[in-house]
Amino acid sequence: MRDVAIVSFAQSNTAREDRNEVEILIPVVQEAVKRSGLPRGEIGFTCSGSSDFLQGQPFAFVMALDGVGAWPPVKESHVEMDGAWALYEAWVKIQTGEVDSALVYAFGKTSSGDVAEVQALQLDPYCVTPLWPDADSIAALQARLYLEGSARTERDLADVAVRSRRDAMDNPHAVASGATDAETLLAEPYRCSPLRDHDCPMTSDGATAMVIVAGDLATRLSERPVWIRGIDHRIDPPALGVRDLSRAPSAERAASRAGVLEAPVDFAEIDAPYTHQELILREAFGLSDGVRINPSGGSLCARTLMSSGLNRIGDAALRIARGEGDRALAHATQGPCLQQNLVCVLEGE
Amino acid sequence: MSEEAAPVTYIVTPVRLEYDHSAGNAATLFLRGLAQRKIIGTRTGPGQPVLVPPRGADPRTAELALEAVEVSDKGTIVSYSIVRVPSENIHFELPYVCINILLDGADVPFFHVLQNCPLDEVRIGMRARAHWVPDEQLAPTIASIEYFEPIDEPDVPFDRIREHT
Amino acid sequence: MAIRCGVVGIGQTKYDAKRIDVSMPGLVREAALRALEDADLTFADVDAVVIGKAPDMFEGVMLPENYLADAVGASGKPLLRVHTAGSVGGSTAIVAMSLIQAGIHDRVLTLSWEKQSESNAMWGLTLSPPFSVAVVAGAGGYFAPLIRSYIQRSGAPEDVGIRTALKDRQNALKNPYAHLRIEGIDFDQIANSPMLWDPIRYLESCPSSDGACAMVVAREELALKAPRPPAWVLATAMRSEPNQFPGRDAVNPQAGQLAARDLYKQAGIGNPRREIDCAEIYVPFSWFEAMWMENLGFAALNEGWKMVYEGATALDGDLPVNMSGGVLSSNAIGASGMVRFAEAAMQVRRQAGEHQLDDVKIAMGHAYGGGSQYFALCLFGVEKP
Amino acid sequence: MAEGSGGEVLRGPHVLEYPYRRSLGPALGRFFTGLRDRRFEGIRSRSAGVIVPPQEYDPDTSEALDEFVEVGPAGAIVSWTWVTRPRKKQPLDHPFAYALIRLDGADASLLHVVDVGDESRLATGVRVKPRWAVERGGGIRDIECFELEETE
Repeated sequence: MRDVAIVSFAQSNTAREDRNEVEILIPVVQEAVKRSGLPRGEIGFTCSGSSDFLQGQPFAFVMALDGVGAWPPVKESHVEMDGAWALYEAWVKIQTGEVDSALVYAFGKTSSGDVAEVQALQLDPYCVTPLWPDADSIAALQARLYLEGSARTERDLADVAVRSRRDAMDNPHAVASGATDAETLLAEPYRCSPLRDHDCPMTSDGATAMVIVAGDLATRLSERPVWIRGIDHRIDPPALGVRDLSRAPSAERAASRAGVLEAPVDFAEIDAPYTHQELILREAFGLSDGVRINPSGGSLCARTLMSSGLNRIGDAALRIARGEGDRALAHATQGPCLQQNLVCVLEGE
Repeated sequence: MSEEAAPVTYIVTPVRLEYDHSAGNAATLFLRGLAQRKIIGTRTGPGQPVLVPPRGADPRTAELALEAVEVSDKGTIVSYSIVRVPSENIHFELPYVCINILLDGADVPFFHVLQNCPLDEVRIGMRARAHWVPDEQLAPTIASIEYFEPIDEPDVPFDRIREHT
Repeated sequence: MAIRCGVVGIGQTKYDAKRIDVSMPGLVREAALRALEDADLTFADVDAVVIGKAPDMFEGVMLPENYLADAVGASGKPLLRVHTAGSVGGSTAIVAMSLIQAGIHDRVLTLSWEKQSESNAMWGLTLSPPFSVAVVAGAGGYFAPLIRSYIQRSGAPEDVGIRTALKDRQNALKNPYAHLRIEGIDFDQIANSPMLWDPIRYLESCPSSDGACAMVVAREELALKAPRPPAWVLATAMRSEPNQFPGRDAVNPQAGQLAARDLYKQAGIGNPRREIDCAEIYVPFSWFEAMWMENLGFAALNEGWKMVYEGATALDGDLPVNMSGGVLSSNAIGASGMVRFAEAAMQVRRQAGEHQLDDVKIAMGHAYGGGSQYFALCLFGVEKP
Repeated sequence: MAEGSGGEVLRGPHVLEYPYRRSLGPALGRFFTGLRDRRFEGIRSRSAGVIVPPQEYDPDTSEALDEFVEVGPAGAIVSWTWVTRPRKKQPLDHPFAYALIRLDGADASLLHVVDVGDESRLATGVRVKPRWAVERGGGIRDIECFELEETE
């Protein structure tokens, strides 16, 4: 396999964007391309992730082409998934040898729709969507199963929120942050039991861009390229009533295929929109308690649908590039209750 | 055995999603311009091509194009089609003519509808002008231009507009 | 050199206005099973699944492939969902091929589909949000002016579209999967069919279909062991360009030209007209065959229409095009691009039954999407590259 | 930033709406026909036992499934959550629970709503039974909701 490194990453996240997707994307793509050290015209492949349902219009990604330098014509593809899977497709393209570099981007205006309701369209269209369960209720069913099947309590969930919000204070792209304590949070009423507001994601609007490059070109472009040592993704069956929602088998499998346990990780950026999901995923990855989790504050504190998974990978890469850790696990999820998971192992020089 | 013999073979699952849509800067410039009976394009900077309708970027350079430039509501038809199929949001009597018109001052054609022109007289190179709704009905919507209609000016030769057809 | 990849299994559903006999899982299953049976494989032999589909608004399900995971044997495996507008069926196949060429998987099931009868294609394609800055007149409303421009430039006679549609509709009578199979179709029937978006008549336009198409692609060593001869992937190419900008030629788009040149360079093809034996290309409105002949370098500028006139693109011509009846005869939007690739591969594997040509060594699959902006191309060969 | 009257960006409602019409195939056809006739049909699978609602393919092996098994009508709550402010489209207009319910004879659970008046009466394992809608034949909402088994 060719060694591929992340050489630049840029993002923008705010609670509500009034700009259109192109206007949000342009500065982010320009920053990522500038930081990569490669002229836009020399980047071999372009791949993006988004979903039409966020804005309620088909072909939203077609308009986005205006803002990413698709002239002269580019080798380009798009996945109707989180940008992390666009990164995977770009990584594969580089492995074929056809290109040596790729621009990966993702965007989403989560705030324009009622996102808790929009996500009901991700469920069984025949037997579940017509009941219109909101996304938090679906996650709460998983949370209860997990808590009642383990030694964890609602306090453990609150601890995840406290830590995430404190770490998010150093992350300008987090939408929620601040110092608080578990007691204060646990005194709040349930949003949908057993979950309270602090257990649920702060949705945000934004865009993300990243440049990845193969082999020696990466070492020429960047003093500390962040190598993608392993990357894999898997999916579990769809039916919520069939799955064991207290586990994420596809995350376990992706982690082992990506080689997570081949050496200790210094920290992990886990795409867990809900606090209980971080605990489920930490168990899936077999991470010891000493590993720092979500130094960026994670998707709990800023969740732009279709790009928050790519943001976890980007945040992890930034931290390694700054020398704050040599090996990290970065994860992205998709689908209801962690149905589909991507894991990548990042290493500095 | 069952109350009604015939099996259920389909279901209807209505979906209705409500969005609070924000137009973005470019569309806001354009639509607020229409509310004042002006057609506003945008460009990346002085001397750059004027894009109508503005979508926020000059796609060739992927730079933000938000500098407002007013263009004429007159222009040259560079392509057209006679439409005989109803469409969700166009309420003209069928058949009607839809046109790509290069407005004077703009560098990309603008798509709209032509009226008050016999179907067999529509041609590439023809001059036409916007027919606005009455002033009191002007609003930040594409409907502020009701349609385009022919004007009595000589046709523009094909060679001068070839690259736009 | 990337690892060689061959198509070892192809499956298609019957394309129809409404497939009310199946659920969405059942529809994709039908194509997936046929592809596996053609390759004499089961779901357990498949390492990964790549699914393609056009806008999810047609079915009203967000990321429906998550719900379809067990229907296509994806549990515990990687599953990717590609969406590049109309070209998606082609680009999905290319993504699947790249998983083989990169040495990541040995066998990949790729599938693309649309079940448009869950809603209605015209509604899906004319959705315009508030604050839209342009009038929306549907696909035909966008493409008809481009055809008008082509006629103006090339001086092509007005009946080129009718002749193309007649050829494709007669071919469809030799394709059991085709949606529109109009017995006794003739020139006048097409010429007299109602004009929709001038100059496009009803029988010069594609239908809206439910349907799915699947292929199994495999690594060289496994492709050689397949029960039927593989269609070897000689070259793939994808290019995209923005929708509207000063000087853009949407009639003869640069992205299509560059994709074709890249394809021919990879496959070492100097004269595509002579060296390629046949092509399945994406023609949703009849005139696009003439336009794509030029865009793909089979004909000189402004002379693509002559190939239709001289019968060059007929079944007995020197470059048969759309032997299957093409998009004019079946159009499940998400699947149509892959159907082009599959039908080209079927010609190379001598699997096309009644519409099988003699002695096909190299066949092209072509798909486009958006405002003539997204292009996905593939060349299949009898011989390994 | 924006020329002309008022600088801020235009905002307004956009509605995406369609009455999707879904053909059912063998498994869902049988399930919804059963619901119309106030019966629950599950399907036997090798990897997950009896699944409700019945699906056409095994969740793990993907093999086709065709052995239907009548289950329920009552069952036990496997997991639940409480909706304090129901949304317009949700099945009940007063606070209720979404729950995963394992019907008697089934191994997998069915997602539906439970009407019990007050959250305190709910717990994993509580027995519930269906309250059938008057008008039926339209799918999953032929079950108006579930209610506690002991209520008459």
